[in-house]
Amino acid sequence: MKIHEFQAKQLLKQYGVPVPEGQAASTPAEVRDIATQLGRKVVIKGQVHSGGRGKAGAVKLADNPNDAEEIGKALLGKTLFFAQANSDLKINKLLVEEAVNIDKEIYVAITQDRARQRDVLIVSTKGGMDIEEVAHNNPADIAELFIDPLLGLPDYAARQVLFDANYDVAHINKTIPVLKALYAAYVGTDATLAEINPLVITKEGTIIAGDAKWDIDENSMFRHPEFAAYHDTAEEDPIETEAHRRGIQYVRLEGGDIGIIGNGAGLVMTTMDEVKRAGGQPADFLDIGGGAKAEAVTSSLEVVLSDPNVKGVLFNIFGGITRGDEVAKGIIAGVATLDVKVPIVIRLAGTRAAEGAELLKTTNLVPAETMQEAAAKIVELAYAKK
Amino acid sequence: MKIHEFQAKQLLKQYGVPVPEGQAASTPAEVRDIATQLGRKVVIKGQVHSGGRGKAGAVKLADNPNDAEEIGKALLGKTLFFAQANSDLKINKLLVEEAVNIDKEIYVAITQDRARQRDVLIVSTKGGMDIEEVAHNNPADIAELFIDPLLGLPDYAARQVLFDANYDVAHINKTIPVLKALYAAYVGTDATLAEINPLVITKEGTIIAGDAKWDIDENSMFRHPEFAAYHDTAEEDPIETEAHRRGIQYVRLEGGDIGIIGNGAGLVMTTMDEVKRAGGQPADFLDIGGGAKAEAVTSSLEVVLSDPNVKGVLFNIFGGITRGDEVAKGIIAGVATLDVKVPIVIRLAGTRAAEGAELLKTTNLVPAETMQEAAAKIVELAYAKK
Amino acid sequence: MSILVGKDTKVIVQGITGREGEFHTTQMIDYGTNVVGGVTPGKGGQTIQGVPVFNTVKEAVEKTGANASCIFVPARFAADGILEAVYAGVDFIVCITEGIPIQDEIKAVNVVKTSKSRLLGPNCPGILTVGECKIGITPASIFTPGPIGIVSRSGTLTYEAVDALTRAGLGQTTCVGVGGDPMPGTRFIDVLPLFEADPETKAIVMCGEVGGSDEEIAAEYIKTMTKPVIGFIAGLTAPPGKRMGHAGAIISGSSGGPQAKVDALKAAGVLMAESTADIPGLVKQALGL
Amino acid sequence: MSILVGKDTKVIVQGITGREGEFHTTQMIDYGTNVVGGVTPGKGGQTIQGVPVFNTVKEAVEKTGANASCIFVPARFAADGILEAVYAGVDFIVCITEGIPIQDEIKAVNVVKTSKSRLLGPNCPGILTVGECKIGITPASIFTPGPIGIVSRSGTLTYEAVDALTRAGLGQTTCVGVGGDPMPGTRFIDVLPLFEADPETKAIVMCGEVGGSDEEIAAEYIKTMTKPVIGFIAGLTAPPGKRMGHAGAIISGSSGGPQAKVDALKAAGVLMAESTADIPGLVKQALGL
Repeated sequence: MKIHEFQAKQLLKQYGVPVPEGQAASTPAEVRDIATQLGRKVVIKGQVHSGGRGKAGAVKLADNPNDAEEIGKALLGKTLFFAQANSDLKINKLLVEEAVNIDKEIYVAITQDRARQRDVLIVSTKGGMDIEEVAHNNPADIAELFIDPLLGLPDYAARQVLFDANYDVAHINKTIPVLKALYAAYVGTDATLAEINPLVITKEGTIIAGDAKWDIDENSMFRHPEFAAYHDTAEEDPIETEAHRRGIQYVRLEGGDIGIIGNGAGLVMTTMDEVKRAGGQPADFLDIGGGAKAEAVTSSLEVVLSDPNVKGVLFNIFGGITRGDEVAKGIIAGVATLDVKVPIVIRLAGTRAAEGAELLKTTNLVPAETMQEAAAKIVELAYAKK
Repeated sequence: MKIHEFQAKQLLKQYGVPVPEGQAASTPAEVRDIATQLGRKVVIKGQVHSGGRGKAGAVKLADNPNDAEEIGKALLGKTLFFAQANSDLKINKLLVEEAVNIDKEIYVAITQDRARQRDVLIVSTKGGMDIEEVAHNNPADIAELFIDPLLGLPDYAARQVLFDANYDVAHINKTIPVLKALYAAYVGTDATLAEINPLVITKEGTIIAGDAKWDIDENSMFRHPEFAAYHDTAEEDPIETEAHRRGIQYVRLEGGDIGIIGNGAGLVMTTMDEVKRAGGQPADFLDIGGGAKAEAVTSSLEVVLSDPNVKGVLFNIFGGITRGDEVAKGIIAGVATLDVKVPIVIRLAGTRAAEGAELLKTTNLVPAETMQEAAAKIVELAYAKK
Repeated sequence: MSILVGKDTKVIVQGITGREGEFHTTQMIDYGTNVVGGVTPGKGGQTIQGVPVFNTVKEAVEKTGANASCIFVPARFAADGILEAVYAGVDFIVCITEGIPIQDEIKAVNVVKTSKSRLLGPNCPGILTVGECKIGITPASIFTPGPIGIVSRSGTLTYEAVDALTRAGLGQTTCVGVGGDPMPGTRFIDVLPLFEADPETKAIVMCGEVGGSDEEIAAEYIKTMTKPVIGFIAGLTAPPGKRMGHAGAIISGSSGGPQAKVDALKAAGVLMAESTADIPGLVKQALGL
Repeated sequence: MSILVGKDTKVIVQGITGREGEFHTTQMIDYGTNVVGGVTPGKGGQTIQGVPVFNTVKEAVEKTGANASCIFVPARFAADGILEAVYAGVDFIVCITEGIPIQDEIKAVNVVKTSKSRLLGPNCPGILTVGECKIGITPASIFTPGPIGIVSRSGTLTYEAVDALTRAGLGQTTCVGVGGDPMPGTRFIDVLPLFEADPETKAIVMCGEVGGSDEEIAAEYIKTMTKPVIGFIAGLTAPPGKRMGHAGAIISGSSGGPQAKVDALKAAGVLMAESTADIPGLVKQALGL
């Protein structure tokens, strides 16, 4: 789950990472108030889940509360294009914080390294820039440290990565506790990504987090009930939001028109691939999971059909824990209550597939023996209808 | 460094271990006030660094503030004999806290196991009793868990030790977080001993720390400047207190009369042993450490001589980093400024021993070639004087 | 005994008194697995499906001599369950549970690495050695004995592949589901050498998916193998940045894309199936049948 | 090369720019130790006593090929220094520093155990292989070559014993000071097998002291040794509950008392010296001189 910069900075502060003084504002008047309170030059930053906000025009400097309010008026409610997110995002909140005197900009991030199965701390003195670009053009400018989860981040390790990054020796000793606090925040909040870009070395020689990009592991939310308030659905696809509300694993796919429902992530992805090979365009990924009951199947069908682009739905179920008859019941119930205007092809295999097929016999739903046959049939039926 | 129960309970509370509501009092009026505030039956406990306070008469129950005040009057300023400490201790402070309804008493402690080089968590359902006695008579009633310092105390480990201790299954799930909090407190405060005896299971089914014995690692004090206030010298030997104030490793020995000064713990202990073999009674252990300067030697001599029982002083120095001439200078300076009425025997070996011996030639201090000769000489001289 | 588990494997079930734990214990026993006990703290002394329940894994291991464990406990407790199994000295730990927080998983996987235990999963269907032992939730009915080893990151997709093999008359030795998490305890690179060394296995089917680089790492090893490997990659149409159900199935930045995997495997000599339907044919081709 | 260190040992000094670090670097070099570098963060690029200084242990090891390290950094940083040396892959780590918090020490010692490194100390005088290599602060002048191995928990007491041996014409192979802390990285039980295996060592002098049970544990091993062991225990008159300088020298409760140690060692066939003055005589007796 992505959270906003102002939320991430609140968390950083709790863990002892220095952040600029500031607050979030939802109205121009609030922007003015915060600027007045800070009593100095402020930076005003649109709170959207995307990097590259400066380039998008969502970050402005204000010398005084008047200017701040004007910028607030100009930005709040405005929709801008963010290249990094590759989409138009509306600015509903602004972070108003003291402007800092930037001397140097450092890139610091912690995330997971899958190959080494450890967290990796990344430091580059080429901060402020797009790090993927630095990694591509000047890999030597990026230092990595793979963190032993049992040892955490001892002083020597933090020091090592800073020396490896050719960090200015004069600032190393005061940066070590910042890195340790960042790691503590990363682990303590169950983050999957903690990125500070830039970590600012000010002209006064202090270290402060200029920005913060923070993703939280959704599997950890039981440990952090307070983070539920951070969930901002404004930028999400509304169908995805609704699916997640129902506890359904659903991903909407741009430009698709064949709804896909299956059990098991690998099988659903493969079904998408087969539909594509058959000439169709998958509209979604939907995994009903293991052992789904009829109600969940009905609910899944409803979610897929709520996408107006969907011209046909393909069910592909290989029963293990999941029972074919249970799935069939769910589909039948769905068709009975929903106003289904598109063809539905169903392939059932494995546990109780025969019983399921029996139930579906009396319906106008189209059965298929194999996944490949099912893909071919749904593409034919969906596009024939046009 | 031993701290008092009321201090330990403040720490426990910070780390989330449940403790009874209560406060420390230094006057009977304070005792009354706290009892009034608690508004129920209270237990009043003398704050001395010793176990077995109940048997010593330093723990009393009071039904109301009047009784509490009376008990305060009776206990404050009183000196009682504590068998566990094997000494008379004066009660300067009382802990006044709510009395809890004890259903069961559990023994819980964490300390270091030297052989396994890990912390060990000890649990016994025979709480409230002297644990050394339980260990001796019914070792099966004591469960031990050796804690991997990198893993800490995961749930399964806390659960394991409770099952191993035949802990009541109904209380296991709520005791696990208490043990984890206790371990966090132990590590977080750099304790060398954390003992809760008893950990009380109340008649209401809650878990609460009935007592707390807590020793803090003196090597860790740089991490805990706030603990300096916990240092209570009231029960210490005043000469030891003064020596520690001067940064000198000094231990006073009961009933001894030959002062021992040397460099290196093993050598000093061996010198004590040789004096004993020669028929003398060592009055102290004093290690001037490695590379001591003349001032430190003088200061050490002053500490040893401040013990009125001392009838003679033996210096035994095997120079490595420590220089014989430096030690000699310190002794000469000490003799010049202090009014020394007892014989001093000096054995110098190793680095610059010859130079040191040269310096001592003009004094009336007695040289010795070997440690054994030195021991014999000081015993002869010290006891001959009588 | 094919690989990892066989007739001598003695299995305990952590979370045996839960709904899933109990159901699959029955299934495992029905398949002939030697389930010797179960663990649910506080329920020690009970009997489930004829199997004794213990309070701790240590006790279960001491009393039964178990050398394998199957974990069905809920996600918030599952990593602790893995650590407990390591502590108790279990050789082979299979964690079925999905949705474990990644920090818990990193810790558990790294603890396992420094121990003598091996971990399969989390978030995996488990392992099945045909006719001998099943640990996990794989449906037994689709298997038949034969010379094919299977290793896969996906559950139902594997069933699909196994079913196709069985229908084509191609039986199996062992089927290993390494699971869909980003930090699995066992990866392709850990399983392939076992199949390479197993005299009963003549060819290996490997089903990968988008996300991570386990397929690319495996490809390097496959170059050195003597046995044929037939490969399949799920998620050719998966868009970058979107998590496809499995926590591990996500193409992020420049890594995890399907084409790189297909290319690496092809370059290593793997016969790549474009569709699951092609797998049996490629296996026959590889074995010269 | 006797044991643990010799002519091939390449040493770096952690904390080389500190007062003690610099002084003892000179002493070590004067003895002929191959000191190849030093580490002080932020002082990389400097030269001390003709030796290059690096910012991190990893860099020092990479650039010099060092396989041993001597740690002189202050107590609050010393455990981190040990961890850093482990991380850099140093084979043999000698930590001189006294006063490390016990929790830091437990962590460091346990990390070392799961690594390929060996730790001597903390709070120890170091090690000296006569005529070849000295790491630490042992005064070199008292040694002479010969067949006696020494292992001791105490510094100056050892000097006393070595001096007595040398004066009696009994030279030494290697002198190992395991240190006075309660959780040393290397204990008697770790050193004795090395002396037992070392062809140059003919007899071993072992100096113990009150506190802990390392002597009792060693006694069990000594029963199996072929070489004679001469023992000494310091602190026969030390009272229980009082810490005798060394953090480890404390008789607590029923453990750590001197008589149990003496009894255990005697029962293992150790020739126990009642006074340090008796050590050379017992060694001669053991060697039939």
